[in-house]
Amino acid sequence: MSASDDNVKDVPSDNHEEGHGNGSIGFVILFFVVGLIGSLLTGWVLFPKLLYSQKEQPIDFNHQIHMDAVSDGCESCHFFREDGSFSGVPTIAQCIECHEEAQTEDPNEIKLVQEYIANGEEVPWLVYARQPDCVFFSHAAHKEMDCTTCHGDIGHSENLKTYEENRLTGYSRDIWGHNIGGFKKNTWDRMKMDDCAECHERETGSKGPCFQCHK
Amino acid sequence: MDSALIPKGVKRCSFPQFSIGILIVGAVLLWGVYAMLLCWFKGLNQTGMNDSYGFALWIWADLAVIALGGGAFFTGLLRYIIGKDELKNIINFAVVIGFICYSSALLILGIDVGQPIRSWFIFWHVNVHSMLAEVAFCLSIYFSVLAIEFVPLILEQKQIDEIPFFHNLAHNMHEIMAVFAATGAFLSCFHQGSLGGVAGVLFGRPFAFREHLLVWPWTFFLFTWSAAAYGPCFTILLTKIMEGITGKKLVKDNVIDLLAKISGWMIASYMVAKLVDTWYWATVTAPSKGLTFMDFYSDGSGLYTIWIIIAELFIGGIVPAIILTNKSWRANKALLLIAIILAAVGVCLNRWVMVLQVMAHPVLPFEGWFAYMPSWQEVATTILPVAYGIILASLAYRYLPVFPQERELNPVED
Amino acid sequence: MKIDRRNFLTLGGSLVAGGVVGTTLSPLPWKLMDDAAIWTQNWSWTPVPTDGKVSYENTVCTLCPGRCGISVRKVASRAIKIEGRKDFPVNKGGICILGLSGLQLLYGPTRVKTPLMKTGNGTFKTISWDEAIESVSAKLNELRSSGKSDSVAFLSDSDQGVTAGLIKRFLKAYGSPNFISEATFKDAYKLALKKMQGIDAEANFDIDNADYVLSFGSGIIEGWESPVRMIKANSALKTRKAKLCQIEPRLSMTAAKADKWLPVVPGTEKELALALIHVILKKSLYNKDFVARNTVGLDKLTQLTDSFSPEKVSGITGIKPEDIMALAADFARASHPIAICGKGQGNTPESMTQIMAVHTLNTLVGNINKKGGVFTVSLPDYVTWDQPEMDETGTTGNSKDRIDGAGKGQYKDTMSLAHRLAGIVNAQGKNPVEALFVSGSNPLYTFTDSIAVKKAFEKIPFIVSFSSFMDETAKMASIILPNHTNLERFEDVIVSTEAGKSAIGLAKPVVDPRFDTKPTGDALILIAKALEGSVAEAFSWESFEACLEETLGDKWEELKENGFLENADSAIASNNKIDFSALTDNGLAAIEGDTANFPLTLIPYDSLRLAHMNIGSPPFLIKTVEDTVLKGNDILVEINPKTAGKLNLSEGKYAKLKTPKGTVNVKVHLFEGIMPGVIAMARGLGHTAYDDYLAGKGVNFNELIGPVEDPASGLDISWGIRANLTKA
Amino acid sequence: MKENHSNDKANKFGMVIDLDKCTGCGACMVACMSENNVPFKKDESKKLDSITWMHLYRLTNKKPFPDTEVCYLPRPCMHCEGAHGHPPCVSVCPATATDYDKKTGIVSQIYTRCFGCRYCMGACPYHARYFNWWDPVWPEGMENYLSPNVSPRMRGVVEKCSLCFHRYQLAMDKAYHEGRKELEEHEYQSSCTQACPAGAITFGDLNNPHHQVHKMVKPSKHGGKPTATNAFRLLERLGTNPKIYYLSSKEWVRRLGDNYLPEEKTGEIGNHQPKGHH
Repeated sequence: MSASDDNVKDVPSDNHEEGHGNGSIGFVILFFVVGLIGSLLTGWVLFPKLLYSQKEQPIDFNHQIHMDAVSDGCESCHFFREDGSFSGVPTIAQCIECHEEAQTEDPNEIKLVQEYIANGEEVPWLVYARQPDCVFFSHAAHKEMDCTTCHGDIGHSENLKTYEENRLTGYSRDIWGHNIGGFKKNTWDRMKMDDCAECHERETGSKGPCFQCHK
Repeated sequence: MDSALIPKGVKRCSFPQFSIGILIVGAVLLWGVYAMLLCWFKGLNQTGMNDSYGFALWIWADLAVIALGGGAFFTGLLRYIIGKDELKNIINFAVVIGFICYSSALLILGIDVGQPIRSWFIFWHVNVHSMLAEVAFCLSIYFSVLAIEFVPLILEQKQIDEIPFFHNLAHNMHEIMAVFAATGAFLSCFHQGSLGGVAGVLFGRPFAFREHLLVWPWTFFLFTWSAAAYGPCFTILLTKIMEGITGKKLVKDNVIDLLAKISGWMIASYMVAKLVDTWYWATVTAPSKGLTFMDFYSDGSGLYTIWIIIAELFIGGIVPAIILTNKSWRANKALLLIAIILAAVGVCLNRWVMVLQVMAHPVLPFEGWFAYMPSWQEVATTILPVAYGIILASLAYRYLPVFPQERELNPVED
Repeated sequence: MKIDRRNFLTLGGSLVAGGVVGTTLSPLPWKLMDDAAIWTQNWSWTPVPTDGKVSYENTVCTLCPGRCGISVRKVASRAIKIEGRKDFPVNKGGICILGLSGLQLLYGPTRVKTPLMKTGNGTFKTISWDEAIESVSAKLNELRSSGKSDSVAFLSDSDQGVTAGLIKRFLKAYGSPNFISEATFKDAYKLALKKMQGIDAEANFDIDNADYVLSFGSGIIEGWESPVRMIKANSALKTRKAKLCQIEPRLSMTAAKADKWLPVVPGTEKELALALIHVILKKSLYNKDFVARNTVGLDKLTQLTDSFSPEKVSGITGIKPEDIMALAADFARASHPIAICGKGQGNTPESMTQIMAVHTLNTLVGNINKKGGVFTVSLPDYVTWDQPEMDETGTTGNSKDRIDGAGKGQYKDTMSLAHRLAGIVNAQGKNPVEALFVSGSNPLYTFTDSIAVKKAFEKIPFIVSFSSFMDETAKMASIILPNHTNLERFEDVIVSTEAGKSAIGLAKPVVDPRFDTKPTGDALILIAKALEGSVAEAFSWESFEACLEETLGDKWEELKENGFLENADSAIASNNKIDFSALTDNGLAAIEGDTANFPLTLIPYDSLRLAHMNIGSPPFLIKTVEDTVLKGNDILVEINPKTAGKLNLSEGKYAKLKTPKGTVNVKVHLFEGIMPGVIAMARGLGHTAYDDYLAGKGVNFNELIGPVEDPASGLDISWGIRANLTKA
Repeated sequence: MKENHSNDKANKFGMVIDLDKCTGCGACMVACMSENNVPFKKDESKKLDSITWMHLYRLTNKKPFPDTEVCYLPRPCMHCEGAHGHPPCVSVCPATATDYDKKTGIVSQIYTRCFGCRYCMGACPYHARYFNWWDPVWPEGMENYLSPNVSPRMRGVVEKCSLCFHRYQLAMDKAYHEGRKELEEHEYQSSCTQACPAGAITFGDLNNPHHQVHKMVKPSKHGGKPTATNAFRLLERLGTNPKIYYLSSKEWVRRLGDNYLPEEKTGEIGNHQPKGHH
């Protein structure tokens, strides 16, 4: 502001001086800091709470138990088909192979058998890694890599975590990553296009053409 | 009724009279808004465009208003950088026109894209090689510059001006306006040029394609040059219309004469460049693609025949250039008026040709010319900015000291 | 500090400034921006197709008589694409446009989803299969007990295969002689072979190996015979540099791709054929050895064709005498020449004279049962059930005359005269048809003079349709017993492959039935069982599939596994001599209408992009139809610019098309490739049934034309009609 | 690590279409629509707002009866290479929604990135790009046949032939699964090629002298101009450097493949270098 505000009649000049002087500068700073902290809290703490809705999986699943029971690691259930396509989340037909009858007292297993297997219905899993329809991902092209590179150590988890669904996009929070700031520590923390591009750039020298990952 | 808002020392029509005028134009505006909403909610099937006519009336309107609005940057350049001081008496109006033209262009672009809610991808996922990206960037930045240039004028409004802060702000902004004018001129060179480049880079379209200089096709330079040349004519034309409507002289003849003279010489020099370009294109570029000059003017419907290039280059170019460069002719009010009208039509025709004829000309040898008829929705949305422009210009004229010489030329008798 | 306006602004400003800085440093705007970008890409109503295991299932396409092997790509349980089957002997990997669109029929909105019954107010109500079978059998019992079993007629698109066999068996046991099937040019050719050689054989044209093809208007690449096989054969002609000469008044695609196109005045093709025989005989260009060994009646033939000199025939056909002579010479001198006929797709019969003349041409060059020639084969016949035991009603009913007059008197060799149905029902006096069953056929659309057909159908008290789709005929039915679609059912087919070979194919379900439908065979078995007595006894099978399995016997397993069985028991039919004297001339082929009121000749044309038989074109087909054929809902009629000039008609303008059968509004399309004085209209449009993608578009050619009987066979050989086209 | 990949031999997938064999039957059009989830409307007779990635043009020699001749010309996206991988349509896109893949030679189109400015359509001289003027709607039930390999588009975006790139991807999946990095010629074929009953379309790698396409047209090393008799490309002299080649024994057809000054001979045009954004 300029010092030439002197023809403003209803503001006494001393008050004016004070307003820009020692007394109120503190208030100015205070208000600035309040605004700053308030918005930082909003952005970092409140915003993610508002952005994501919490959803529970239809039944809980213990990867660890299954991992112990199978011989072929992740690929025992998440396998490649003969044509090189990836089976992804197992269908009920796969579950039936072992769970035609409940093998334990576990309420989740009982629910699986009674509600889904008995009725021939698929379990409506909420898939943490689900990408938009326009995304093409070839598991076969990445088969040399460890599953954990992108999916993390989910294979040894004992429970399925709460599925946090982005209210705006409808996709899981795991795509953007748990850190709302988008910072990642591990390769599996985020699954955005930039993360694909980053690795492609590093490994192949280019981010690749559009069609490599889009359909 | 609104006398408190009207600038000092000038006379304005009565408020009811003004309101009725605004209401009438407002009705047209609403019609345009309705059409705009139709396009947004129902999609571009509301238009007469098709797969062969992806660019049509709207893109023409965009190019035309930006060329016509070119008066703002060029007058600014002349006033603030070259130092043609007389032009301060018309620069305000030039800025208002520029603002209207550029905001209209942005609005039309917002309707023209198939996915308006994604239109910001042009910035978010920009491809810097695209002429259209260049257009979008320069256009939006220059629009901000125009808005800044418009601000001091608004601040000079009687009531606002009474607030010392705004008064001083306006004053200070005037001081640094040269910086904005320079920025504006710089940006304008690029977006006007890149609008020309939009057509000129199309090497799949021999009608549009032009040889390149550096990374830009000739049309890049021709568009910038023509906008600078023809823009001021449009500023003069609108001033004349304003004078006609208000029944008052608003700008002194020497100001108009200066601007007209500069415009005349600019058009003349542009015409030289354009004719050389046309000649080279017709005799070298086109034949290298297996096409003769007349192939481009063989439209069976009669629209794109040789008359269109005669109209553009001769009637809309050479004729106004001759009139405007001749001192005694441009002093003749009727001839001046004819010249500026022809010039405005000429530049619009050029933009039309560079958009619609490009689309109409068959590229595949076994195709015919493509026909296009705009739908009412397209026409309405194209008229929408005109209505909006009239309203904004009227408001500006009524409440802002747009013409500094008005008071002097039209002393109010008490 | 005193809070005044000024302070308020300052402090408020500070707060906002802090907020702006903080927000910028928080993820909120950036994350929201990113999410917004994704949000703008999500269109909730844009379908997201589900993924799953991909599998391919082979079957045979039965949408047209071509019978191609297809491979259906599935994702989990959904069929998502139809492709040609590479190892199938008919199409060898290729596929036609209709076959490709099959999924639009399977998943489309025009399916009949459950049995339906017409109610008093003309709408349909959903009924169960039990109710449906009950209603049908009640009606049949009623007719049977009142001694009117012969008033039941069954219209079928085909008389081959197990389903047709079941229908025939049903009628036999029930007591009606009225099994009516639709005739194509192949049926007419069969009849000609019977008349000339006394054999029951099917003609199989080995275009695949010919080196000169003389085609009298056959749309070899437009769906004639087996579309894909013929298109492949045409490509092979190009590769071998073999020649194709096309004779027809309009530049069809076959004509355009032919080495030579000879525009002929429509309806004078047989005169041209006779003139070619004339030249071949006169110039002694025929295969004397073959003719001597295999034919009789050469003198009669010489006598008959004597008056068909090139000069005279030139005046009739519009083809120059020297062209006729050159054509005859080219044809006769080729090493594997073949002459063929059957206009367009060959779905309508040709006159006996025409066919016999063509067969005579083939005989004269000795190219019968030889590579690149015409093979006369008896097709594999595995439907060898014992005759059903008939009760008294059955015996009496079967001894009655057929309602269409086929199979006796001068038409004793003609199987059916389906086109007569409308005339019989509409005739004065008592309607002889009390109940009509329609299977695989859509007579309301495909029969000529379709307006009269509709009138006739309105008079038939009880109509049962087996259609999978709500077609024109189904809409008029009293009861619909919907069949599975071709991709949901078993169906046995007999296919012709090159060099006179045949194969049996088996279409099998590739997806689970989508709706409450049943194969027609099953419906018939259920109806028969409900009728009890001897009819029920004749149908001891548990189901259609069981019947199929039993009938095909040892072939069943292999057919189920492979989908086809090559070199099936087809054989060259006996060595009876070919009697040229069977060929007689009935004079110029007549068409309806006088030249004064109807100065033009209207002919139809066929295109693979428009299905015009029992299947309505799915949306994909209509999408490929050019805007010179259909524009909006208007059909365009092709006319030579010269003729159009005389009539003051111009491109794209409306005109009124009038024939003795009806008047319609059309648009005009100027086409240099059509003979002056002739106008042509696409077949396959003008549906009133099906969905919005088909109904109401254009005009049904059959509305404008009426049946014309060939005196020699009784078959409907109408190929065109006189017409008038005036500015609208 | 970079070297491993960048040394991979680049493919240049393209087609040779024999117009003598093409019957205009339309199977390629529908094979494409069915493979690529192309929508349809109730009225498709306005051909300029009808999406047909593969389009059949009907050419005539314009001679009067009875010398008239007609020939169909199937037109997929030409997947122009321009000069050094700069097709006419790619550099104009303001939002990077399309690119040229130097590894396969395919011009992509990303529907979710496109915001519908239609500049690429104006840039393409072949009308190979189509705009979704309407919201695609499948009648109830028909969404069942949609393929998961190609994402359905929404209103307001541009789409075009992808040379069935997803088939390449799926074939590569299989190859990877079997431990290979190269495809056999037959493993990747476009849907139209596979369907064509006339066998008029041949698909393959133009860079590979063992592939049929290469043998049929013998593309020149620089700029790809065909050197085989009867072979030509559409609008060769514009410098778009397309990867779709045509064969026709008819001179009038070949002449209609490009613009010629009256005195110029068909096929004999100067050695124009491909154009493109440098």
